[in-house]
Amino acid sequence: MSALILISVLGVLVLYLGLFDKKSWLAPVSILGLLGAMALFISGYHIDHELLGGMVEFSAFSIGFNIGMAIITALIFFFGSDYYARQEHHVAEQYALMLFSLVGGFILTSYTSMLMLFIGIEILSIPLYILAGGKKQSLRSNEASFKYFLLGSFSTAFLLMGITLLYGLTGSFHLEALAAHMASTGTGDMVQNFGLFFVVTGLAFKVGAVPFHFWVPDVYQGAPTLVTIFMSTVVKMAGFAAFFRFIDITGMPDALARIMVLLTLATLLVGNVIALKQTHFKRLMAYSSVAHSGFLLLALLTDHGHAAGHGDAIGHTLHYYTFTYSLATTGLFILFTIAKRANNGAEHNNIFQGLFAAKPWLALCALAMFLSLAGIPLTAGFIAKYQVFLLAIGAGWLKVTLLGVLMALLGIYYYIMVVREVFVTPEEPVRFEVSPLNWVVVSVCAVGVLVLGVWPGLV
Amino acid sequence: MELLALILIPLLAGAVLLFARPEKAARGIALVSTLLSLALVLWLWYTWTGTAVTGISHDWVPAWGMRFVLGYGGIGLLMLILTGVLFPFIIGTGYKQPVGDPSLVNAMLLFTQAALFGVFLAQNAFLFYIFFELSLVPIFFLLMFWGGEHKRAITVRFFLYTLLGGLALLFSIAYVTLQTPAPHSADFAALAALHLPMSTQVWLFWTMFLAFAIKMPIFPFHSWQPETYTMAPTQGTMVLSAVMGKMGLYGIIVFLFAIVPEGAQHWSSVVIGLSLFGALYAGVIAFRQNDLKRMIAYSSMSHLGLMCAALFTWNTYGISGTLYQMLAHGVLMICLFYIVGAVSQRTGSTDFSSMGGLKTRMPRFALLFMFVTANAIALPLTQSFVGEWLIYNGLWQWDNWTAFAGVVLIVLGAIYMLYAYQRVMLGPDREIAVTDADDEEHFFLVPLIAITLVLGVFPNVILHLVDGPVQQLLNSFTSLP
Amino acid sequence: MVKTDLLALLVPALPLLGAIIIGFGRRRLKGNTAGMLGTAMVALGFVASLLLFLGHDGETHIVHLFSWIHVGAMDIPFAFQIDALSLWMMLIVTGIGTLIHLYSIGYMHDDPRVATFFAQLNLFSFSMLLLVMGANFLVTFIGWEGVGLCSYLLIGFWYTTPEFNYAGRKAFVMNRIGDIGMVLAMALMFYQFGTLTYVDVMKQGGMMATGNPLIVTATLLLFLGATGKSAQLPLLTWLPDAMAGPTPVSALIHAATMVTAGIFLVVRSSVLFQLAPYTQDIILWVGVATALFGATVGLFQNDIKKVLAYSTVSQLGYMFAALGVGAYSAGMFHVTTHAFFKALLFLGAGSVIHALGGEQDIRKMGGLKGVTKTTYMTFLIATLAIAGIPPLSGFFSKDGILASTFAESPLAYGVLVFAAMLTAFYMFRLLFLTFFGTYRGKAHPHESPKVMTVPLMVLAVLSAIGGALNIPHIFGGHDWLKEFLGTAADGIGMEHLELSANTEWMLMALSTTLVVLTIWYTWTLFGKKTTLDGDTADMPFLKRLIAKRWMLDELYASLFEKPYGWISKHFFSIGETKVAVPLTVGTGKAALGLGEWLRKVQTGNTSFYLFGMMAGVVILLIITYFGG
Amino acid sequence: MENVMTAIRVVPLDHYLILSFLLFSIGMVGALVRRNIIIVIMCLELMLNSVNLLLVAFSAYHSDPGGQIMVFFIMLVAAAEVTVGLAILVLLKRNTDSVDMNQLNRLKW
Repeated sequence: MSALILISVLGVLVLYLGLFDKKSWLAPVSILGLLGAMALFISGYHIDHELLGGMVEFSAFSIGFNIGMAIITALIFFFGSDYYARQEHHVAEQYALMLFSLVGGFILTSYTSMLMLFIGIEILSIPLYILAGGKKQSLRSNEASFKYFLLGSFSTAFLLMGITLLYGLTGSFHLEALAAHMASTGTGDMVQNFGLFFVVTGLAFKVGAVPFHFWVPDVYQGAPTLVTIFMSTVVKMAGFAAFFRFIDITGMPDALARIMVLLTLATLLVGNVIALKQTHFKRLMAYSSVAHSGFLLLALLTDHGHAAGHGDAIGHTLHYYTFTYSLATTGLFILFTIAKRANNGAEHNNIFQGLFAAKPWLALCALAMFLSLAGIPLTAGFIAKYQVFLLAIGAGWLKVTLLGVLMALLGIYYYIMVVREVFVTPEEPVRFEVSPLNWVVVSVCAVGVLVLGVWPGLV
Repeated sequence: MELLALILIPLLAGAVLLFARPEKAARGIALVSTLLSLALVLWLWYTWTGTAVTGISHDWVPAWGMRFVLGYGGIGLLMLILTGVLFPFIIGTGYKQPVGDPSLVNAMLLFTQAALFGVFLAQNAFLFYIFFELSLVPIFFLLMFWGGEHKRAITVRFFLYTLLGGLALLFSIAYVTLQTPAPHSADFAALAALHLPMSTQVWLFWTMFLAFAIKMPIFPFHSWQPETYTMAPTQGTMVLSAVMGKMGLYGIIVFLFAIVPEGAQHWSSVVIGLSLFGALYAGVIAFRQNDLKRMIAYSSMSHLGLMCAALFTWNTYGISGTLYQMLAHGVLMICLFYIVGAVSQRTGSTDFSSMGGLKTRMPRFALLFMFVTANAIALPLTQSFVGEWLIYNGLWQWDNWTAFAGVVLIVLGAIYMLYAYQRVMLGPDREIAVTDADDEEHFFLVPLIAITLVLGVFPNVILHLVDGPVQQLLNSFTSLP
Repeated sequence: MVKTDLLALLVPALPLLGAIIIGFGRRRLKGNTAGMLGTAMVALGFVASLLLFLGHDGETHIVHLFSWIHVGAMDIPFAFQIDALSLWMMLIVTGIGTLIHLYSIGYMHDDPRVATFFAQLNLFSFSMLLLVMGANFLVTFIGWEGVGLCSYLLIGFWYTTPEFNYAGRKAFVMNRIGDIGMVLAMALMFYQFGTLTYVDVMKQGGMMATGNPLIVTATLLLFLGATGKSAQLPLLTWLPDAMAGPTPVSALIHAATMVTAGIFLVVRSSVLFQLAPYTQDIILWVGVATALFGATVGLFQNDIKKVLAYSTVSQLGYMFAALGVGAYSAGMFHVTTHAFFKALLFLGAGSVIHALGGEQDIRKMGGLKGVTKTTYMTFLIATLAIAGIPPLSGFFSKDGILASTFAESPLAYGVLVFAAMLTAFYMFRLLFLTFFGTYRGKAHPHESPKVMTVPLMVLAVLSAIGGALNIPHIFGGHDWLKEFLGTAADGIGMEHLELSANTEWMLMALSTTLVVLTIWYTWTLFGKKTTLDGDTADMPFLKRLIAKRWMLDELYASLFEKPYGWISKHFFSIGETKVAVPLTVGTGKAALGLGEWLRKVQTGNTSFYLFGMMAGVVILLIITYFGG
Repeated sequence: MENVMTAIRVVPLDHYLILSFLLFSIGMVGALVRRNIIIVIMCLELMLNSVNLLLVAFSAYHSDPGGQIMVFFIMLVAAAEVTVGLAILVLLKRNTDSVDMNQLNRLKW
């Protein structure tokens, strides 16, 4: 709780800093705040205490996710101090909004009441609507933010409908009540199934599962890169945490399982296949994020037909997967920004050309992170995928897993195509300016990915 | 500990080359490192007592049966010897036939060697897989940077094709690991202990075999091989054909025979059919190739097909023959591709049309080539003969007509090898300005030829190494429920 | 015993040593040193074999060197078997070898690569000795393949001529086809007997019943190998082409020694063949057919070496016919005498070619008997010998074969006698056209140097008196060679020739008279006057067919070589480039195409997105509703 | 307060369900078919309010205040959302002189 308050207050504080335009202080202050929050989380680790009349509960699971999100946000802020260096006004708002959105994320990882689920999603989303439109003059940015807003509210409506139906069944928003009710009725009636289904729809939208993924590529492309990072990392972590909490409490009845399978298959297929032909880096990363959602859904799927307690393994897998994925994504997007500047604004995959010639170390970092996304051994991405496969096979989803394996191969293809660019030496050498801070952040991400790949036990 | 050193030596040396970039000393460093590894391998061989050795056994992620276990049995030791002996030559190739930045090339080669040592030392399926895949990454860059025409497309195709197999293998490993009693373990020992039901083995066999069939490659999965071998830089082709192809055969022994023996027996006739057909198919194709390198690529495919077929004959002679042939084939491929490199370096292309009548101007080279050719067509008292003789015995004991199909290869081999030799060396002098083999090339080829002949006359040195393990393997078959 | 081991080791070791020294020192050895060295090595080998021969006590003596291949139950030693048979072959190989080496010093002495030549010749001697001395099939096989290699190298010795290289490859590949039989036979026998050592195989095989299918298969496979090496139908077309090699090579490899390896192999395992009557019949008729084939083709050849080549084919046919009727000693006897006079013929031909500066067409020769006296005299002796004129060696050996064949099958006998007449015809045609009449060429003939003529004389003597080795009883002899070899090859022990003395007399008289008549007829054709065949085009059909060697080469070319090339080409152009690669590439392309098509779904139109989402919801709803 | 409850309970629950489903669908279809962004936003509000209606009904039938509290939250959030949405709309209007959704297809494929 204290952490929530801290971050919220921090947001307000940052706004005030902006008021007295202390631009240079923004990043340090926010990061300090985040560190404080982390400290609070860690101090409260393993102490399950309920808040807000039991509507929020911090467990090991949620705290793990929270710390992960905080770390990623901190990394983003480190990058931000350089990213916003050129921008004069309204920088503070960006930080503040991200902090607010982060609070939403915290709530999503730890809600026990569907009311909080709704609130969390909104707190997470609304700032993002604004952030996506951060570049006021850029039509693309406007369009991105508008599409995000429209589709977002549309899905929110479904979510609410679902929550309402479930409320109608149980007479309470509390998840335990729902669990109890489902345990009593067994497979459950139509209203229950519809209710579950609508809620899942709302969550599937947040994590960008097909067919609710349409916003992902457009918004990723249109939004400012920094916001894209935030969306593809923190939002994904929060989204899957929320998704898992909900799925796990329901125990996933067959009706729901059928839908989840379809979502998984569709997401795996569409995400990977479309990504094959993407030449625009941000869109590529968008589709790859959809693809990764597919793998994560596969992990969620294994909750079906399992007694409670098996959930922990899934939760841990999700946490490991999303966190390592976020690390790699953050680093790559930062490199992307660097390359974009070097190629005066181009955003295609080939802007990475000459990176190896100019900055070998960064190229190797890029290699590590790409291979991690592709799931090549000794990187965290590999361990993550392997865990998912283990779960899926263990739960007996052999055929779905085989499809996943095949899709992983496609994934390797489109990442390798970019890796190939990284190591191409163009005719006239390209000059990459890298601020030391970015260099550090990228290195941290790359090394982190490798270290977590060798010692998966660390997370 | 020395097992860990075996992996670390090339790894560190490679890292040094990669980051220090010593242009001049690069090859020297690489050579020294490979020679060190060789010395270490020979020492292991010298101290080999005939019992399997487990050097390091360390928990990694117990939950998923990931353990860091290094060790070797007779067969593993043979593979270590193969890798240890061949890599100095692969590095040495760079002296006379340099490609690109020496420090980078050699770094890649050393990383590959480290990964290969890992593959042959790993006693845990998961560890095996990790090294199995890692060995691809440096090769990928080797081909990407210093390949021939269409290198970008072909490399990616090769990479994906092999990874397809790899992922299928990963799937199988995950599956079998979960079959072990909790706490799960992916150690080969544990996996070999579980007797999966026949229904499972029947399909699991293919998900595992795919990986190795592509690696070797075996007939329907071979389409990446000729173009990759042709395009790759000489050293890359050497690594692929001489050592990496053998990973497939080794994998068959440690995975299929240990984990899904009934499945392997169930499918053995199919596999033998495919392999032999592929062998004959490639042998026929090799005859009319217009590119020396591609022709050798097909010949290699033909040899590997024969080996794979013999492996599945389930008898002493087939398996020991294959194991022996692995070494012989490795040496042979190094020789052949070195010769290709040397000739094309002089004539400027690997195409036969640019060669012919070279013997007049390079008689000493022609002699060396003739020795290698003799090995390639498995004349007695060369290494290959011993292997093929055992292989044919194995095939005969499996089935007479299969043996006949296999033995036809000695004719096909003679046809394409001698034709190739003629098209390169013989015929009227075409006034191509070429120099004869210099001392450096002799220094490279003569030792290899010496190995060929010595092991052709005294094959028991190696055969004794594998005899025991092969017997154990066969006993485990016979003791199947 | 130690002495024997040492000598036995020396016999092959010396030529090998020579090969190594000459081979690697080939640039430093000047002039005739290479030749001298090579000859010396083989000569010493001959001496060693002679000592062994003299010290031979009729016992089979195994010289075990080391265990060669040892896997599981397979333990194949690297060992030599010293018994009458191997000793006899060793004597032939080293003896004739020495003479031919000597001869080559003169013959090759202008060639820049003379050292290489001698190195390869020595290597050949080494391989051939391994072949005959091996104590088990596999060691024999070493030599078997080794001689194949050397034959390949020496046929293509003048490598700048593509035809020669082709001839070399042809020889090797055809031998390899035979080797399929060898390898399979060895695999079978190992599978059956668990060993490949001759003694044990024969011991175990001997206990099996006659006509046992295993034995039949094994023998047939072995015979396949033999047909390859010994140029029997159908694998004989390589031998005439092999004449591309230098003439001494033709004499040593393609007349005296290597081509008789097949006969040696059969005699070596005569026990098995004795138990396989079917195989023996096949051998008999293959032999007869080959003898006839060679003899007929020999009739109208105009290349002096080609004539001799076909005559070799024909004579080998005789030998196999002998083996076919189980007359192993007769076969070996003919091997011996044939080695004498055919080597002599080739060397003589070589001397002629040498004299005419490389001319090989007998239509451009004639009247040489005045110029090259020694050559002529020796050549005449050899011709008489091969024609089977008593009391020359050929008479006895050929008669032995004819007699034993008659005992088995009079028909075969008839054919062989006819072949004998043809032999007489083409040999004397050759003789007359070469040495009689007037010289029709341009070059200035001259007699060859001593180093070449001395071997001729020695061989002439041998061809003349060689018959003494095996004088049959009816001449008061007592088949010495048969007795001698009988100690080694048990098959010879089983020989039985139940022919009354009169029958034998009659047969001899018949064949001899027929041969003499043929010679007289030939004299009328080519001796008194000179009749030359013009172009093959204007010959009568049969003659043209024969002159074109029964079109056998063309047949094989269109039946095997061309189709194989075609298959090879199209396996690649269709199987690989049209199927295999497109399949893999196509899969990738398909995936990419799907991607390209799917990304079009992302139209960028928000209403469409909403619609898509709603469609998804509806579909999933339906599934929830009806699915459960 | 009680009589309000009873008043609500007069109408059977199914009717509320059907009505709010109808409203929800209307809003959904409207959002799909209309091009004018403002109207689309209104349709979204309609969807949310249909949910509110249902919530109130449920809370009445369960006689549980939670539902009504939720309604307040929804109103609040909806207001916030619309604020943001309209702000974005204003931006759009400024940059591209239109409020037609079909104008927005720069980002695609």
